[in-house]
Amino acid sequence: MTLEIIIAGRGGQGILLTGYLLGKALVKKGYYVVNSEMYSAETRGGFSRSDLIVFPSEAEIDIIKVRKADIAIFMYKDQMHSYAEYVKPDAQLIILDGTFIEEPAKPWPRVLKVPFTRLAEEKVGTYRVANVFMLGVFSYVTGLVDPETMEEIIKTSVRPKWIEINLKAFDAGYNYAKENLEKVEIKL
Amino acid sequence: MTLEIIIAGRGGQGILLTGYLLGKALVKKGYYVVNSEMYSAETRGGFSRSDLIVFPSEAEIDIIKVRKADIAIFMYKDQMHSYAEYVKPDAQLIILDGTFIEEPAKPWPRVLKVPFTRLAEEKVGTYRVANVFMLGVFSYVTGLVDPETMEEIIKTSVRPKWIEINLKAFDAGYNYAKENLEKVEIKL
Amino acid sequence: MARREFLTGNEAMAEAAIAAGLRVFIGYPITPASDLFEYLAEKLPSYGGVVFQAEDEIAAINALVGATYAGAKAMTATSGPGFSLMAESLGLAAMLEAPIVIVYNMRTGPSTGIATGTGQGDVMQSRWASHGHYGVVVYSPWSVQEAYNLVVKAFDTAWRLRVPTIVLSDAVIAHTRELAVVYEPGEVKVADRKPPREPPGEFKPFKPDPDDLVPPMAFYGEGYAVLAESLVHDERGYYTTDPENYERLVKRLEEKITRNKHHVVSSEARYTEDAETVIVAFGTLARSALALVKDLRKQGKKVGLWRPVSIWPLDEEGLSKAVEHADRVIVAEMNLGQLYREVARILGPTGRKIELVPVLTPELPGPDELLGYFRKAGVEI
Amino acid sequence: MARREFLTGNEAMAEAAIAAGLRVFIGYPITPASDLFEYLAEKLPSYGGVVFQAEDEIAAINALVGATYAGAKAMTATSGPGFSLMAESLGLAAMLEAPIVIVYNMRTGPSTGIATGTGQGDVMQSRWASHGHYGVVVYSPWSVQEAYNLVVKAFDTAWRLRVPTIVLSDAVIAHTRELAVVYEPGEVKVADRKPPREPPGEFKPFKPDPDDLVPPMAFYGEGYAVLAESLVHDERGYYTTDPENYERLVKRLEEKITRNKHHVVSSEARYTEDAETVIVAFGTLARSALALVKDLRKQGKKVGLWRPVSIWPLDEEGLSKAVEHADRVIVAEMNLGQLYREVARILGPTGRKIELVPVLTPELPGPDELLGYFRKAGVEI
Amino acid sequence: MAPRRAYDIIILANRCKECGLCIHVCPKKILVTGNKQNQKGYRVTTVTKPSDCIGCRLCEFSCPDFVIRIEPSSDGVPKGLIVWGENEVEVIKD
Amino acid sequence: MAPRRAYDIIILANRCKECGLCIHVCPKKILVTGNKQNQKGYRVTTVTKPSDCIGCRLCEFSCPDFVIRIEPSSDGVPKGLIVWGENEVEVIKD
Amino acid sequence: MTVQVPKLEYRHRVDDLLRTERLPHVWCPGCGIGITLQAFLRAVKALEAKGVIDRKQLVFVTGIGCTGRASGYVRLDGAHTPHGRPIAYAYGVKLANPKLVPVVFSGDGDLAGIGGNHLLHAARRNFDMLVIMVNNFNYALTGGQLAPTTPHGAYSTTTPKGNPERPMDVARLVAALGANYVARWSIHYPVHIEESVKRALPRRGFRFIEVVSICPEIFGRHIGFRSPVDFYERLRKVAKVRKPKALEEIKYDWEDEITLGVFVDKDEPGYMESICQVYNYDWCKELPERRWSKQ
Amino acid sequence: MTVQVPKLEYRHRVDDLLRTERLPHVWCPGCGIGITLQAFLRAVKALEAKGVIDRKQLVFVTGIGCTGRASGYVRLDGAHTPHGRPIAYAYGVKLANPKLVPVVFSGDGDLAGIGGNHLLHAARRNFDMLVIMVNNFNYALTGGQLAPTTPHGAYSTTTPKGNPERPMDVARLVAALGANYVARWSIHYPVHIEESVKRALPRRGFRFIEVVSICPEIFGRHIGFRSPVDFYERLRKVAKVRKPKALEEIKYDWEDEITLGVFVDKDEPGYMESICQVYNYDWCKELPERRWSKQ
Ligand SMILES: Cc1ncc(C[n+]2csc(CCOP(=O)(O)OP(=O)(O)O)c2C)c(N)n1
Ligand SMILES: Cc1ncc(C[n+]2csc(CCOP(=O)(O)OP(=O)(O)O)c2C)c(N)n1
Ligand code: SF4
Ligand code: SF4
Ligand code: SF4
Ligand code: SF4
Ligand code: SF4
Ligand code: SF4
Ligand SMILES: [Mg+2]
Ligand SMILES: [Mg+2]
Repeated sequence: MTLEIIIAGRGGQGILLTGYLLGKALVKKGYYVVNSEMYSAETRGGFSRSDLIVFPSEAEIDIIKVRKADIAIFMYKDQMHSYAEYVKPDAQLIILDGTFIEEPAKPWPRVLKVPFTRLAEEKVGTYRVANVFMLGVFSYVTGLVDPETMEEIIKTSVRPKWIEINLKAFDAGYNYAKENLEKVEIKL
Repeated sequence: MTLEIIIAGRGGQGILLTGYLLGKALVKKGYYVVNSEMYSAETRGGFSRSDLIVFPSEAEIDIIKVRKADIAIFMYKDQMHSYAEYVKPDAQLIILDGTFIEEPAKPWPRVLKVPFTRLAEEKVGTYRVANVFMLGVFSYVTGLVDPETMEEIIKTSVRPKWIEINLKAFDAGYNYAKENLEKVEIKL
Repeated sequence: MARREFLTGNEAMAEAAIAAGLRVFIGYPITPASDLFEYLAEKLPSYGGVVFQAEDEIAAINALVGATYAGAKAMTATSGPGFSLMAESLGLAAMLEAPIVIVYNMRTGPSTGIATGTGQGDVMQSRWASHGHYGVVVYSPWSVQEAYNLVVKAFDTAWRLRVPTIVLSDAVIAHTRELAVVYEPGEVKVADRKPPREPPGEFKPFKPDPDDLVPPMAFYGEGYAVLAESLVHDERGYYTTDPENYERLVKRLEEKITRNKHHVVSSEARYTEDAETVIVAFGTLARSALALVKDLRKQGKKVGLWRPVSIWPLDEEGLSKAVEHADRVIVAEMNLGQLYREVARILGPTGRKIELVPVLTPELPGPDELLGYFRKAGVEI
Repeated sequence: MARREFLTGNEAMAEAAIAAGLRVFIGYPITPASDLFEYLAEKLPSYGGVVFQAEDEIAAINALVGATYAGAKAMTATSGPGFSLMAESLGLAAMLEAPIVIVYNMRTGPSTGIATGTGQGDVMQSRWASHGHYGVVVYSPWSVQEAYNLVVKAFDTAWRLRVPTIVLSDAVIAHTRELAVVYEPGEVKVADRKPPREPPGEFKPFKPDPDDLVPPMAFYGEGYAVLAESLVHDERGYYTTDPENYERLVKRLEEKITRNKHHVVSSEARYTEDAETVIVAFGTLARSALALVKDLRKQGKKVGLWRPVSIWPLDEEGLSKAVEHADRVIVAEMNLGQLYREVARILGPTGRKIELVPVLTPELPGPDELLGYFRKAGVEI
Repeated sequence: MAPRRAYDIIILANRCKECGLCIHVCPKKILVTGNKQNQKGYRVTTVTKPSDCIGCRLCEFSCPDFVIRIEPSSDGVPKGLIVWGENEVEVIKD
Repeated sequence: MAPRRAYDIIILANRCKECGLCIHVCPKKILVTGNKQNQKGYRVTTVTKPSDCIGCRLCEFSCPDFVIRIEPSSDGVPKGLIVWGENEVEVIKD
Repeated sequence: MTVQVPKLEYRHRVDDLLRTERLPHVWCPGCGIGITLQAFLRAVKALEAKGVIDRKQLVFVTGIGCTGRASGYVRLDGAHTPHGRPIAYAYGVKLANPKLVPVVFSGDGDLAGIGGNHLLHAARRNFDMLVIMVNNFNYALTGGQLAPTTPHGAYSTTTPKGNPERPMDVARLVAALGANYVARWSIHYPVHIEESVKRALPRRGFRFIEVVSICPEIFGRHIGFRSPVDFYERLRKVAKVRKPKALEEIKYDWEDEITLGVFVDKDEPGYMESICQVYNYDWCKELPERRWSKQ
Repeated sequence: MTVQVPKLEYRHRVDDLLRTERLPHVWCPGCGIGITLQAFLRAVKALEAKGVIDRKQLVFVTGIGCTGRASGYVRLDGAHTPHGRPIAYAYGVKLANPKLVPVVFSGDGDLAGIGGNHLLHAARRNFDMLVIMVNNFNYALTGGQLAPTTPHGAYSTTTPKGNPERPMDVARLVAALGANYVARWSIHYPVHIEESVKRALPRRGFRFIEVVSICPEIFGRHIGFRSPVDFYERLRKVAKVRKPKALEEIKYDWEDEITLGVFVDKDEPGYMESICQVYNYDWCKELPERRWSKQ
C-alpha cells in the first residue's frame, strides 16, 4: 500500500524543507519516496505545499502528487482549507499547528493539534524552526523515522550555520511529544 | 498560346532591367505577363536570367519560370550553354550578343547574332547600355513592342540621370536593326 | 482607384499594406524581404506612415505588438532566420491578441541556407515556432495578385480576430513581376478593432464577446489603463494562476480562430470534379503543379489540383470535397513532409492512399522538373 | 560507482550530464531550469568542466555549437521563452551537425505564461522551432530516474548521430524528488565522435559514412582547417547552390535519424496486451494516466497505456503494437492537440477512433482530475 | 521658534510587511514594530510618540509597500492612524 | 645613392577585378589597366615600367583580391610577371 | 482606540495611480522596487498637478523580473513584455502614436543583460522614452543568479565561488552612448529619484535613470545580510553623490564607490524629431517632447 | 612574351592561408574586405614566423554579411555563424578548449547591429578573443540598408531621404567597456592594420580592431561614388590618425573626422584567467594568453 503525506502552510514556514527532510529520512529507511512541491511566487503570505508518496517498491510508482492523503500536516489555516479535499476522510493522522489553526476543516478521526510555532519560539527561541519542531513531534508520534536517522539527515541537509538550532528544535519537539502525546500506529 | 521568353547573361549586363522593361512594355500592350528572375551573388562574373511568360489571359496563367522558350536572348556564352536546354528546338527567335558568342549552342532555326556590346560602345559610347541597344533591335525585328511604348517605359522606369543614354541606346538599336536586319513574325 | 500594375510580389504586398491602412512598418533587412521594406521606406511616409529599422528582428516584433496596442496597423516582413528570432514574441502577440501582420518570404533553409534560393520548409514553423499552445493564422499566396489580396486579408483577419497573421510567401513571388490590381487606402475593406463599449474602470481588455470570442480593444492613450500582460491573465489583464481561467484563455486563443473559420479558411480546387488523383500543393509550387495537371489531363489522366490558400487553419471541408472522387492524394511540397502531415491526418481515416513528393531544391521547379521529383519519390502518375 | 540518491529531476539531469562527460555548460537562468544550472555551477568545476552564464539564450546556444566543434560535450538547460530564442541556432546546430544537448523543462505557456506552472505545450515546437527542414531528436522523461537516463542517452544520441538532442522534461520533474541511481563519469556508455580517418587536406568534414550517414568529426585545433558553414555546403563545408547537393544534404539530416532509429526510438506499453482502449500520454501526465489505467482495470475495463519516451521520432512500431487489440485510442496531453496530431496521422489509416483529451492546467492533475478532463472532453471511459 | 506642526501618521496596516525600513529611517525614532499582525501575518509598524513627528516624510518615501502617508494633522492633534480595515482605524495619540 | 633594387611585380591575372586601387596607390604610377580580359571578363592590371618600382608593396597590400605580389627580382632584372594560367606567364620588362 | 471613519481619506498619496485591488504587492519585505516605484508615481502626480503631462499619455512598459512586476500594479496604460524587450515594445508605442510617452521600468538583468542591444541602440538613437532601471545587483525573480551588474567577487547562485566577471556600469555606458539625460541614484535618495523623474519625463530623447536598490530576500541573504536594514546601510556606505567631471570618473564599485548624481542633462532632438526633419508628418507639431523642450 | 614556368612561385604571399581553390572570391571590385583580410593573414604569418602562434590554434569565426564570407576563403579552423552571433560562437570555442584562440571577423551590422549585445558583454567581460570589424557603413550583403554605423544624413536603401539616426562609434564604445586593446584604422593603412593584429592577437582579454572600409558597389554607388578610387579618396580625407587623450576626443563623423589610431592598449587579465582565479583547471597554466602576457 502506498502512504500519501501532504504538508502545507504559508510561504516562509519552511514547508518545502520539512518535506525534503522527511523524504530523505524515509528514503534512508529504505522506502521508495516521491516528493513534489507547489508554491506561489510570494516569499511570504503565499502558499507552500510538499507532497510525499511512499511506494512499497519502484515498480509500483505512479502518481507524483498526493491524491488522497493518509497523513496531512497543516501549518496554517488557509492551506488546510484549500487542501482538505485532498485528504482521506478517514486519514490515519492529521497534524495541525495550533498557533494558527483553531478547528480542523473536516471531521477527521485522528487530529493532533499542537501549537508548533508558539512552542518553537518558547522552547527554541525562534518561531522559524517550528517546522523541525513539528518533525520531532512527528517522529515520536508516528515512529516512521527514528530520531537518529532524522538527526543525521538534518546534519547533512541543512546549511552549516543552521544545523545546531535545527537539531535543537527537533529534540525539543521529540521530547515535547514524548512528554505530552501518544504514539499513533501508521499502516504502510 | 503562351509565349515564353528567356533572357540570360552575365551579372552586370543589365539582364534584369532588360526583362523588366520588356515586361512592362508587353503589359502596356495589354498582355498578361509573368516576369521572374534568377541571379547569383556576385555582382560580376556570375549569372543573371530573366524569364518572361506572356499569357493570353489571366485565367490561363500557371508557370512562373520558362519551361521551353519560344524566344531566347543570350548576352553571354556561358549562360547560353547553361540554359540552352530551356529553349524549344524550333524556337521562334534566338538573339545572341555576337560580342561574346561565336556559335549558337544548338542548331536553332532562326538565330540573330548581333554584337550588341561592341555596337553599344561604338554607337552610344558605353558598353553598359548594350542591353537597351538590344531592346531596340528586338523592338524592330519582332514588332512585339513599338518604339513609342518602349521609350515611354524607359522614361518612367530608369533612374533620371540614365534616361537619356538609354533612349539613345534604344534608338541606336532600333535604327541599326532597321538598316541591317529583317523583321521576324512572332506568333502569340 | 483601382489600378493595374506590373509589380513584384514584394512591391504588391507593400502596396496592399498601404491600402489596408498600414501606419507602422518595422523591419530588419533580410533576403528576400528587404525590398518590400525598401519600397515602403520610399512610399509609406507620403501616406503618413512610419518606417523604422530595428536593431534586430526581436526588437521588430516586440515593437510591432506595442504599435498595435497604440492603435496602429503594423507589419513587418522577414524570412526564415528573422522569423526564427521572432519566435518568442510571436507567442507574445498571440497571448496579447495583438493584431500584427508578418510577411514571411520563405527562402532555402535550414540555417543560413541559401539566401537567394526559394523554399517551403517553414510550414510547420509558421504554426509552432513559439512555446506553449496558441493560435495564429497563416495564408500562402501563389501569385503576385494573390499576395496582394492576402496581405489585405491578413490585416482583416488580424484585426477581426485579434490574432497574429502571417503571409507565408516565398522568394519566387517576392521577386517575380506580375500584373496586379491594386487600390488606395480606403478602397479595400479591412476590419477595424471593436472599440470598448464600457467606460474606463468598467472595461475589461480581455473580456471576449461571447459570439466571436474576440475582446473589444482599447488603445493606449484613450484612458482605459490597459495592461498588456504577457503572463497568463484574467479578463482584466491581471496575472492569475487559476486553472479554470487558464483553460478558458488558452482554449479561446485557438477557438476564436476555428469559431470564425468562415472568415479565414480558403482554398482552390482545379480539375477536381472528376479527379481520381488529387495533387495537393501550395504557393508557387502549385503553379507548376497546375501546369503538370494540365499536361496529365491532356494525356487523359483524371488528375486534379487542390491548393490551400489558408495553410493554418486548412480548409478541411474544401480538401474533403476536392478528393471526393479520388482514391489517391499526392502532396508535393518543397520539404520532407510538413503540409503532408496535416493532409495525412485529415484524410488518413478515409483510407485513401496519401503519398508525399518531397521537392528539395533551392529553385522553383517547372512542371517537367516536378514530374522528375514524382519519379524520384517513386510516385507514378 | 553507482549510487542511489534522492534527487530532484534537475539535480539528476545535472548528475547525468556530468556522468556523460559534460565539459561545458552554458546557461541563462529561467524557471524551472535555473537550479539545474546552479547545481552544475557548484559541482561541474570539480570535474574539470566549465560553467558559463551567457548574456542571453541566443548566445548560449551559439556558444554551445562552438564548444562542440572545439571538442567538448556541451549542454544547456532552459524553458519555453529561452527555447524560443534559441530557435534560429537550433537550426544552425542541425545544419552543422553539432552534437549539442538541450534540457527543455516545459512550463505553462504561451508567452511568459505561468513561470512556476508546468506544461506540455511544446511538443511541436521542440521539433519545428527553426526555419527550414532539418531533424532533431527529442526525448521526454516521466520520472527522475528516467530524466537521468535520458540525459545520458541524449549525449549518446547527439554524439552518435551528430544531431541536436533535446530532453523535453517539465516543471514537475524538475522539482520533484525521487530516488535515482546515478554514476560517475566513465561509468556510463556514451558515444564519442568518430575521428577523421583521412589526413588534413584529404578529410572532408561533411562527408558521411555511407552506413550510418554520419560524418566523422574533426575538432578545432587538430589541424584539419574545418569550416563550420551555416550556408548550404558540400562535403568540404563549402557553400554551394547546387540543387543535387542541397537535396542530398537536407535528406541526410533527417534520414540519419530514421536510418539509426534503433538507437533512438523508445516507448513503454503498460496493460496493453489485451487493451481495448489505449490511452496515450507522455511525461509526467503519463504517471497520472497510469494510475487512472490501474483504477479502470480495477473496474474491469480493458484499458492500457502507451507512453512514448522518444517523442521525435515516435516509436511508430511500438505504438502500432500497443494498440493491436484496441479499437479506441485516447491521447491525453497538456495542450490542445500536438502529440495527438502525430498519433492521429500514424493510426488514422487503421480506422481506429482517435480521441483527444486536452488537459489545460498549470498544475499536474492527478488521476482523478485527469478523469475529469476526460469527461470535460466528452470522452467516456 | 515657530510652534511645531502636528502630523497624522497614517499606516495602511494590511500592506505592511514588517521590513523595518521606516523605523530605521525615521530621524525621530518614533516608529516601532507593533504587536498586531495583519492579514498576511506581518507585525505592522506602529507609532510611539506622534507629537515628535517632524513631517519629513522619510518614512513615507522609504516604505516599499505604499503603507505610510504623512499629513498635517486634520484636527491639530498629532496622531498615528493605523488603518486595519475599511472602517477600522486605530488611533494613537501621545 | 645606393643602386636601385630590382623587383618582380607578380600579377595573378585571373583574380584581378579591375578595381584600379593598385593603380591608384602606386607612387610610381607604373601600373595600368591592361587590355587583356581574364576568365571573368575583367581587364587585368598590367605594368608599364618595372624598373621604376621601388618595392613599397602598397599595390600588394591594397589589392583586395590577392592578385599582386612584389618580390626582389630573382634575376636582378625588374619585370612584371602576369600569370594567366598555371603555365602561362606574361613577362613585361622595361 | 478603534473608530469608524470614511475610508477615502486613508488612501496612499499615489493610490490613484495604483491598481490598489492588487495590493499588497508580491515584492518581499524591504525590497527597494517599491521605493523606486513610489518616487516615480509621485513625480507623475507632481507633473500632472503642474499641467505638464496627462497620465493618459503615459505608457508604462516593463520586462520580466521582480521589477517587471510593477506594470501589474500601476494604473496606467502599460505592458508586461517578454524578458529583455520593454524598450523594443516602447519603440512601437511611440512610433504608432507619437503623442504617447513611453516609460520603461525594469530590472538590470532585463535591460542591460538580455536586453542590452535595445538599450544600446535606443540610447544611440536618442529615442524618445524614459527608462528607469532598478539595479538590485542580481537576477532576483529567478532566484539570485549573476547579473551584468553583480559586483566582482560577489556570490550568486550561478557563481557560488564568487563572480569572476567585471560588472557593467550601465549608467555610464548609456551616458557614453549619448542619451539626453542620465542619472543614478540609490533608494536612499527617494526625493532625488522623484526630482530626476520630474526633470527627465518631460524631455525629448532618451532619458535613463538607474536606481541602485536592495534585494534583501534573495541577493541580500545570499551575500549574508540578515535584514533589509543591514543591506540598506551597507549600500549607503558606497553610494556617493558626486558631480563627476568626466565619464571616466564615474565609479561602479561595490567595495569603493558607486557614484550617484546626474551625469548627463542635455536637450538634443530625439529620434522622433529627427524623422520630422525628413518627413513632415501631421503629428510633428504635436510631439509632446517638442512642446516640452520649448518651455 | 609568354613563358612556361613552375606555378608554385606564382602564389600570393598568403595563399597558404587561403582556400585558393575558391578564388577569385565573391567580393566586388575594389571592396575593402579583401585588403583587411590580407592584412590579417600577413600578421598571422608574421607571428607564426616568430614562433608566437601556431595557425592550428586559430579559429576564424565570421557572421553573415559580405565580410562574413571571409571564413569561406580562409584555410583555418572556422565557422560561418548566423547573423550577429560570431562572438557568441567564439565563447564556446574558447571555453571548450582554452588553448584555442578565437578570431572574430565580421561586419559592422553583424557585430554592432544585431550582434550588439554579445559585443557589449564580451568586451565587458574582457573575454579572450580578437574581434576584427570591417565597417563599410552599411548592410552590404543585403543591398545597402541602414547600419548603426551609417553616417547621419547618408542615403541608404531603407533611409531614402537620408539617415535620421546618430551613428554609433563602435571602437569608442568598446573602449568605454574596458576591452584590453582597441584600435581603428582604415583600409588606407594596411600596414597599421597588420601591426595592430600582430600586437592584439597574442594578447589576453578582449581585443577589438575596427577597419573603416569602402563598399564601392553598394554603399558607394548609392551615395554617388563612381568608382572604388573615388570612395577610397573621399574616405581618406576624413580618416585621420591621432592619439586622442580621452575617449571623448575620438570622432566618428563622416563630414569631419573619423579618428584612427590605437585607443586602448593594456594587459589586464582576460575572462579565462579570471575563472582560473576561482578554479584551478588543468589548462590554467597553459592558456596561450597567459604565456603571451608573460613575454
Ligand atoms: C527569454 C527568457 N529568459 C529567461 C527568463 C527568466 N527570467 C525571468 S526574470 C529574469 C531575470 C530578472 O532579473 P532582473 O531583470 O535584474 O530583474 P529583477 O528580478 O532582479 O528585478 C530571468 C532570467 C525569461 N522569463 N525569459
Ligand atoms: C537573423 C537574420 N537577419 C537578417 C539577415 C540578413 N542579413 C544578412 S547579412 C546582413 C547585414 C550585413 O551587414 P554587415 O554585418 O555590415 O556586413 P556587410 O555585408 O556590410 O559586410 C543581414 C541583415 C540574416 N542573415 N539573418
Ligand atoms: S515623517 Fe519623518 S519624523 Fe515623522 S514618522 Fe515619518 S520619518 Fe519619522
Ligand atoms: S517600511 Fe512600510 S512595509 Fe516596511 S515596516 Fe515600515 S510600514 Fe511596514
Ligand atoms: S611595389 Fe610600390 S612602386 Fe612597385 S608597383 Fe607596387 S605600388 Fe608601385
Ligand atoms: S587592386 Fe587588385 S583587383 Fe584591383 S585592379 Fe589592381 S590587381 Fe586588379
Ligand atoms: S527577490 Fe529581491 S528584488 Fe525580488 S521582490 Fe524580493 S527583495 Fe525584491
Ligand atoms: S557589396 Fe560592398 S561590401 Fe559587399 S562585396 Fe560588394 S563592395 Fe564589398
Ligand atoms: Mg535585477
Ligand atoms: Mg557592413
